[in-house]
Amino acid sequence: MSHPIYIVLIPLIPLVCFLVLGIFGRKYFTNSAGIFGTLGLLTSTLFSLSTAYEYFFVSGKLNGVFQKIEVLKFTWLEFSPGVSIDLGILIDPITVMMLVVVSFVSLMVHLFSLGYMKGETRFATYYAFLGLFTFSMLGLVLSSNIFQIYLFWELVGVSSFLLIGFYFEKPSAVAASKKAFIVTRFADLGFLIGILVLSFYSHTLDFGVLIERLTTAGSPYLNTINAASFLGVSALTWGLLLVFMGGAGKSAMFPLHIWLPDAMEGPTPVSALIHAATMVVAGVFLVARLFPVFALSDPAALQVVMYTGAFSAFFAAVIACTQTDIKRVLAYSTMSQIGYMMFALGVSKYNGEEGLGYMGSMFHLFTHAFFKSLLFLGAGAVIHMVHSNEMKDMGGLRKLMPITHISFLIACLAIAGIPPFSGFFSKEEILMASFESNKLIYAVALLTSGLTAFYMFRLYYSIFWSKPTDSHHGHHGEGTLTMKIPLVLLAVLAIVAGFVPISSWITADGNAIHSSIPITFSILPVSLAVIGILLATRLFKTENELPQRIAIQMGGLYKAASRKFYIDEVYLFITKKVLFNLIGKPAAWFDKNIVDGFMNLLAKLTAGLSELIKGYQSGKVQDYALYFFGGITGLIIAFIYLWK
Amino acid sequence: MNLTLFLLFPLFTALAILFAQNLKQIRSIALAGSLLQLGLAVKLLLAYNAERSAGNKSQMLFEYIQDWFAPIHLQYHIGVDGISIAMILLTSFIVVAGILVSWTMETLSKEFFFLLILLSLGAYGFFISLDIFTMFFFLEVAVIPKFLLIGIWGSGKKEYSAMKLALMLMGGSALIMVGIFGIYFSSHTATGAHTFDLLLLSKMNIPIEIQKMFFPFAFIGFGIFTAIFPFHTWVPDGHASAPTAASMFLAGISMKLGGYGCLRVATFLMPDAAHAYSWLIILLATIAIIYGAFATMMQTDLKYINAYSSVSHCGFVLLGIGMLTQTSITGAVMQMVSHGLMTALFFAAIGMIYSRTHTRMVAQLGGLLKIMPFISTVFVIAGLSSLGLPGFSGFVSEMTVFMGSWQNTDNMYRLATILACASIVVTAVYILRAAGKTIMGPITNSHYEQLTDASWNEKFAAIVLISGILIVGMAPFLLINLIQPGTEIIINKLGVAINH
Amino acid sequence: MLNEYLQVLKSEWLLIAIIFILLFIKVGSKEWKNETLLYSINFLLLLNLIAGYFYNLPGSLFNGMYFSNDLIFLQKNILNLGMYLVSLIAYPWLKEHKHLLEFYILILSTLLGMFFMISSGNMLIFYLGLELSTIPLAALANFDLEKRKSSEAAFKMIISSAFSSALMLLGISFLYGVTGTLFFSELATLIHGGPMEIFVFILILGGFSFKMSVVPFHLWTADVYEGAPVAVTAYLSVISKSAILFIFMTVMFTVFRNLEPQWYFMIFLLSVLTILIGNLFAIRQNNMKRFLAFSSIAQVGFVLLGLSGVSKIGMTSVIYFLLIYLFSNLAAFGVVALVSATTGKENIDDFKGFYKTNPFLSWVLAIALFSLAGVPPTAGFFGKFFLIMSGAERGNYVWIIFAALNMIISFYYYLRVVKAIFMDQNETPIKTIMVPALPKLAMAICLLGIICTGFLSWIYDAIFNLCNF
Amino acid sequence: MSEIPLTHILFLSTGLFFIGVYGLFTRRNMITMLMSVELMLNSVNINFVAFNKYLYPEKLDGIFFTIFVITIAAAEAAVAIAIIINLYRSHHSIDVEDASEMKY
Amino acid sequence: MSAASIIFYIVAAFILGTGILAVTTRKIFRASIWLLFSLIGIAALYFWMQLEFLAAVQIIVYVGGIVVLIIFSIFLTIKSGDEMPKPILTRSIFAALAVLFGSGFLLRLISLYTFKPTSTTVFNLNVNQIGIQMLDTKNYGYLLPFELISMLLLAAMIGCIVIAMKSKDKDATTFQNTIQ
Repeated sequence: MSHPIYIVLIPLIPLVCFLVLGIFGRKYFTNSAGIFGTLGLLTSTLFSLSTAYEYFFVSGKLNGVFQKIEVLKFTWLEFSPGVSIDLGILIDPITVMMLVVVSFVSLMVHLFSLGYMKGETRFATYYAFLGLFTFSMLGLVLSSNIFQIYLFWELVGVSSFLLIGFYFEKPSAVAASKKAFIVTRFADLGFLIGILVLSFYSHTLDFGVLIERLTTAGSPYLNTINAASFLGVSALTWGLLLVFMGGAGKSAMFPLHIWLPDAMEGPTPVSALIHAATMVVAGVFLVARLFPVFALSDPAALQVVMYTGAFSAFFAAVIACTQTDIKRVLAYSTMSQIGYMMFALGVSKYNGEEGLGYMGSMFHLFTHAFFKSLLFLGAGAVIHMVHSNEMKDMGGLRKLMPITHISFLIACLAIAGIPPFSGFFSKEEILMASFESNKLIYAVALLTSGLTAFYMFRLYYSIFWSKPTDSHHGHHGEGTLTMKIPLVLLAVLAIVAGFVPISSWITADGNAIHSSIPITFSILPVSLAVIGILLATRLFKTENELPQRIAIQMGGLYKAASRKFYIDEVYLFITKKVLFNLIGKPAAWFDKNIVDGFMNLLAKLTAGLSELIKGYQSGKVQDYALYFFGGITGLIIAFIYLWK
Repeated sequence: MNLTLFLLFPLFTALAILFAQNLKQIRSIALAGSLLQLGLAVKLLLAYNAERSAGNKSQMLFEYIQDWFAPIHLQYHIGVDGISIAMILLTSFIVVAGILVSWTMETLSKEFFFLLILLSLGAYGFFISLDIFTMFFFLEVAVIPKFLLIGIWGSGKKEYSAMKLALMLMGGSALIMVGIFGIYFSSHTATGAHTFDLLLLSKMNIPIEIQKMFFPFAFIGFGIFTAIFPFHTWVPDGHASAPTAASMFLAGISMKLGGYGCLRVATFLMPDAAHAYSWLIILLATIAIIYGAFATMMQTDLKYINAYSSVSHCGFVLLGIGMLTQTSITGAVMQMVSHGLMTALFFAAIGMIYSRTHTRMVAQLGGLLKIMPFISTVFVIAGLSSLGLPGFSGFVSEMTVFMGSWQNTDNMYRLATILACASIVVTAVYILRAAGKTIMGPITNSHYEQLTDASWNEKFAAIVLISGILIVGMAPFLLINLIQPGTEIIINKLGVAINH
Repeated sequence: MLNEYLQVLKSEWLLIAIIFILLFIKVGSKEWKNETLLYSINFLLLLNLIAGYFYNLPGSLFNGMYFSNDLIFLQKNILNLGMYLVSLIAYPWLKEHKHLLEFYILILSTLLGMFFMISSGNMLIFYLGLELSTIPLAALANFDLEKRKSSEAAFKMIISSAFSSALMLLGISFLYGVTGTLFFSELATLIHGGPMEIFVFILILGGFSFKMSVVPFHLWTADVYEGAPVAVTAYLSVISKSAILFIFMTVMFTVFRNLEPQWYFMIFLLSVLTILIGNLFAIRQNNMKRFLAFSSIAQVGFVLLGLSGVSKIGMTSVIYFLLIYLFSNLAAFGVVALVSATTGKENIDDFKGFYKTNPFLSWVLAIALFSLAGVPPTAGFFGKFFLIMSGAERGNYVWIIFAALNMIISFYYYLRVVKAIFMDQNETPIKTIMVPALPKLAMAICLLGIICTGFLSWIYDAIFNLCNF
Repeated sequence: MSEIPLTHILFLSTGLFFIGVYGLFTRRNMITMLMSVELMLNSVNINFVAFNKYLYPEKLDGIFFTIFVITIAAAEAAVAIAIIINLYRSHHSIDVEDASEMKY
Repeated sequence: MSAASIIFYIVAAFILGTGILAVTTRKIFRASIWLLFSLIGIAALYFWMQLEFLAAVQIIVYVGGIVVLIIFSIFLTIKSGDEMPKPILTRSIFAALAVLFGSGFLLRLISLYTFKPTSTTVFNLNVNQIGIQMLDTKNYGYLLPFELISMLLLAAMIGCIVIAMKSKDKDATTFQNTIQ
């Protein structure tokens, strides 16, 4: 790359937006903040696209293999010789792809928010936070150093905290933002310790060096890290699993997913940005970043990734079928789709054609970003209109908001995996990879894909059909032009993204994958999806009693699913009952009564002793003389009779 | 660069305050003095960097030795290395901010500012001293101002807190004194005389039995100043009762004296014992970290929250020192700087809130972000820094401590490190709990709506501290480069201790 | 020849001269106004103080019964300074007193007794000096003639001191019986560690301990301090105590040199007890004078610690500490005396809210107390640090740790007073007091001493060079 | 006279001394306490004289000491009695138990 | 046993006996008389030791001065014939214990110690010599203590005057009432 400077600018422009809007926004950019931010991000996006062009078409390849290129690197914080946080920029296929995705989706969200957030008192602040988030996310994907990624990881966490809690006067929003931050922080703890473990044995924090040292068979670093074990598991596995824990937290993998549904309290465009396309895939990105280590040196850890991903995918899909808040449905669907990406990585291998899962995962990440943010933005448009998140307040909106309706439908088809929409292609790759690697996972994936089609169309019908068209009160219209443009753009991408030749660009080892999927393989998943859609059509296209009846028949299972399988309650139990009541309260009590009490006791003892002996100063001079004589006697006894 | 200026400036400022007529003059003098001091500190930094880049490799720079009490070989010996300069800078930042937040101190303003300046004098003196007697002297100079500041201008059960603080710190000094004697009488210079001189002492090897006997005194003694478990109980009460500026000074400067002493006196001079007792230090530090964090979680008063979190955060300092690796010790020093700045900022924010709402109870506050956005932002920044957000100072220092601690390969030490890491989650819980309730959420009290946002002086104070936090957080290499040579010497001494 | 008697005995001659001047004034028929008298007497004392620095001739007289060297001149100068300061702070009380001249005659004769005592080279002179410095003091303790407490204090003092000096005399008599001499220089070589010698030593130590208020020989102290007029209390607690400590050092380091192993341990025991009991009683006092009494008891425990170093450093530190202690304690007593003389209030509770009405006096009192507590930047810190340091030289760290921990207790009670002054609320605080010129001068000198003595290391160096250990 | 050993005289003085001590401890009348003190001082005097005469006859240290002690005893008694009389004026009692206002 | 010895023991018994009576009798006036006898006994002891000068001083100062002073003060403060209050029991017990221990210890100590005369010079007390030595500055003269004691007497006198002097106000009447 000949011009690193403009790659640096990609994250820096949003940062500048954040600083300018954050410091001066309330005064000087009350209304123009949106334009300012959007323009800034537009620049960023253009730079990203040009970077992508440059990388994929001009200079990224060396001998037919896409290279990892370190564009920039300077030592920011040196812990010990060789081990330092270097701020750098690492360009490789996934980075470039993420750059495009993040900046583009962010641009869409900026644009959409111009209409959606209009009239907010903290309009400028909102854009400032968006800028901060975009900056952090871009920084994250550009990181060349594992600690650098952690650094941006935390920044992403806090900016998502700020955005989720944007409606800070709503206690539920505050609670949700806290929850999101704390749960992901807990996961980050794992990440941090993972970094400590990995860096300790590899003596570096630099991705390139780290991967090289831990994948070269027979390297001393690899030997020591494999030799060191704790509880019978090698240090490498521990390290990778802990790093994965961090990824799982951000990507809402079971059981660290609980923050994601609640996070829907934030403004809907924010959900589109954070919870569809960018932050939640950070975990996938992280695993992908370290994929060589997982794949080449530690298949056991990769297995864990695989099972976690598959379970989360299925689990979330089941819950999604029962939720009534449209954003929560989307949230669970996101979780499910990310589970897809995760297990796709898990089933993958490193070299050549065997790296299909990796490629599929990245492909799905790419396509998912567009259709899921489209879904969120569509949902945002709907919410903007009806001022409610609940399905029961919606229905029959297709006439009132045609553009939204059409784009939403496209997105639903894409996510359901109906050809030729983008989701179909990426999902096919994943299914293929899992079919080749693990039949159980394949079965789960198929089932999930059917469920996905079902709940997405349940959602679709509940919003746009179900009730008669005229049952609606306010007629706000569909919103401003700035809200429509992103929908249209994203809908187009949701259709065409599947045709991007990801397989030749983004692979585990940099070599293009040329295998194609036979048509016959696609029949099963597509038909399952169609069945799901049909079922949804039967149940939800018009208002009827059937869903209710089925729900009652399902009994406990339905209830459990609609209550998200009580995971929240378990967490609540652990935090409230165990951490607060069993540790926090006793600690505070102990501090107040035992530790402090001991200090006070010392004081009291001294005072008590003083009170006790006051009688010796009896005020009677003859007593004084007696004590005097007693003193002499004591000395005599001690030094004449007892001495030596 | 004449380091004695660091004593003379505050001294003359304090004297000038005595002759001032009214609040306006007093605070102007105080501010001018503290700004001069800040300038001097910056100048010192530049001069230091210039010397170092000119190739001056000596352990301490700008040394000055003057015989003081000749019969007992006591000298007025001053000099600085990077660690001291970091501390001096920290002090000068906080002094400026502290004076600014006390801008409207109406009651007994002359005494108030006088004591503040006196307190800072003690801190400066402590940091430039290269003689353990003068260090001890300046350490104690700061005790009385604290007592009076809390007792006279404090709130709540101020007398109790002031007394508790003074007595516990005095207890710490008493232990330190014993430790100092132990060091002094086991020292033998070339002429056979005893010495208090830090540099001379560092070149001797104190017999290991003596080290083992006196290290606990010195370390626990200084540890009390930096809230070592279980001698931390002065921290919550003292901080909570103190007026804002005093809280800032206490947490920001005074607790650092302890950490600095633990490092410079106890660990540096008695490396063998430091190795022998490192398990104990780590045990206590880990307890302080975890237990402090959990205790914080249960607090309902903002100042108590910050005070307990200080216990937890200062645990990192002790942990870093106890781990005895260069990275961890560097991290400990960074954590001192970082904690000083952010806790001062936190107290400043709490003070600003308290002065408006007249309550510090979390339950009674709410939605302040809407009413006083600036103060709330400051509060959030302090909170985020406290929970170790990248970009703020807390992150770099904590990470350095963790990285350094992890280098210690003992399994139990690793466990301690993991527990310490785990505390950052708990930190997030209590910080967000506090911020979520007070800054965010609905406005709990309708008359809050009339309250005003920060005044210029408060803004200035906050900006001074925030800029400090950001400089450290954004460009940690500046700080690291500053303190690395200092920690290297300490670690070399510790390394020698292992070998012989 | 005559010159020698004049110069060596210079300090004593000066005192005797002043005493006789006062006597003549008393006997003379002219009625003087109290204030005039006070100003002139203080002027005389100032002259006496200044004269103490000139024409000092070290020497030994009367076959060694009396000797003086530069260190002793220094000690006398310290006592003179103390006397001057006491005289200054006694001003508000004496202004109204009928027996002002007698007061000065008596107090100066006790000072004379102390001068002889610290210059003594012979047990007889020592004993006479001791009595001369005690008996008139008992009379002085009764100088608040109308107050019950005053006469009670005087009675307790005279009876206790009679008892103590009887025991001490018993010791001296056996000392004489064992050695056949009363001269210190000869005694030093004749005493060995037999039981009789130790017995004698214990009795003499008891006598000293009584005067120094070492536990368990201290019990008279608090009552006498409380009952006696403040000026007398100040005198007792500072000058009388310093003088006895000066001679105690001489006796310990010279006469009983050979019993060092025993007396070191005795001093250890007594010091531990003294510090502890003094502190424990001090924390529960409410009367200012009584409180200062116990605090001064505890201080003596620290002095014993310093003295136990048995080194030049130790001796220097003790004298240095006593100088600082003189400033600190007299500053505190100055305020208490003024308040007591103008309002009659002596309780700590009365001092609540004192700062609101009397900021200057409050600061003087607070700084004095800080110095007594040993907190920098006051000189008390240096004094105490060096004392403990010279004790630490022996490596008896049990003692050092004990002393260090007790400093915390002592810190508590000093701060308790500071708290009352600065922090506690009071609806009827002591009214604003006009500080007369003389006490103000005393306080200024004391403050200067408290603040500067610590930093001016040449004072320490000078004492060190004078110490002929 | 020489048949009486020194120790017997010392026994006498010891006995007298402790009689005085006992009196001082138990007598409640201040004047009688003072009398006990006189007994103690006299016993010391006997010691001095005896030592001087028996052991160190070449100098007169003991005799002189005795003379001075007698004088001091007189002075002390005088001051003590003055104090007691003054105390009697305010307390209207010379019982030592009554003079215990200041304590603790 | 020679007559001298017998006399010594008689005198000793007299001194101790009257001493014990002086500190135990409950009639204060009698106590002072017993004290007087005891002091006279001591003077007799001095006579027995051939120290006539000292015996004379003893009688003059003690009998003539101190005891008279004491008796005067008894008259001033006590209605004669009154019995003194009994000693407090616990204190008597402790006093007895203290005295028993003290005397026992000291007696044992004395009997174990061998006092060795340093010279065989015959002791010779010459009043003339006392006078010379008392005012001599050299040859172990006692001028200095002499001066010292004179200062002490002066001070004691002044002290006594100030303290015991009748104040002119209301105290005087009550004081006189008590005497009568």
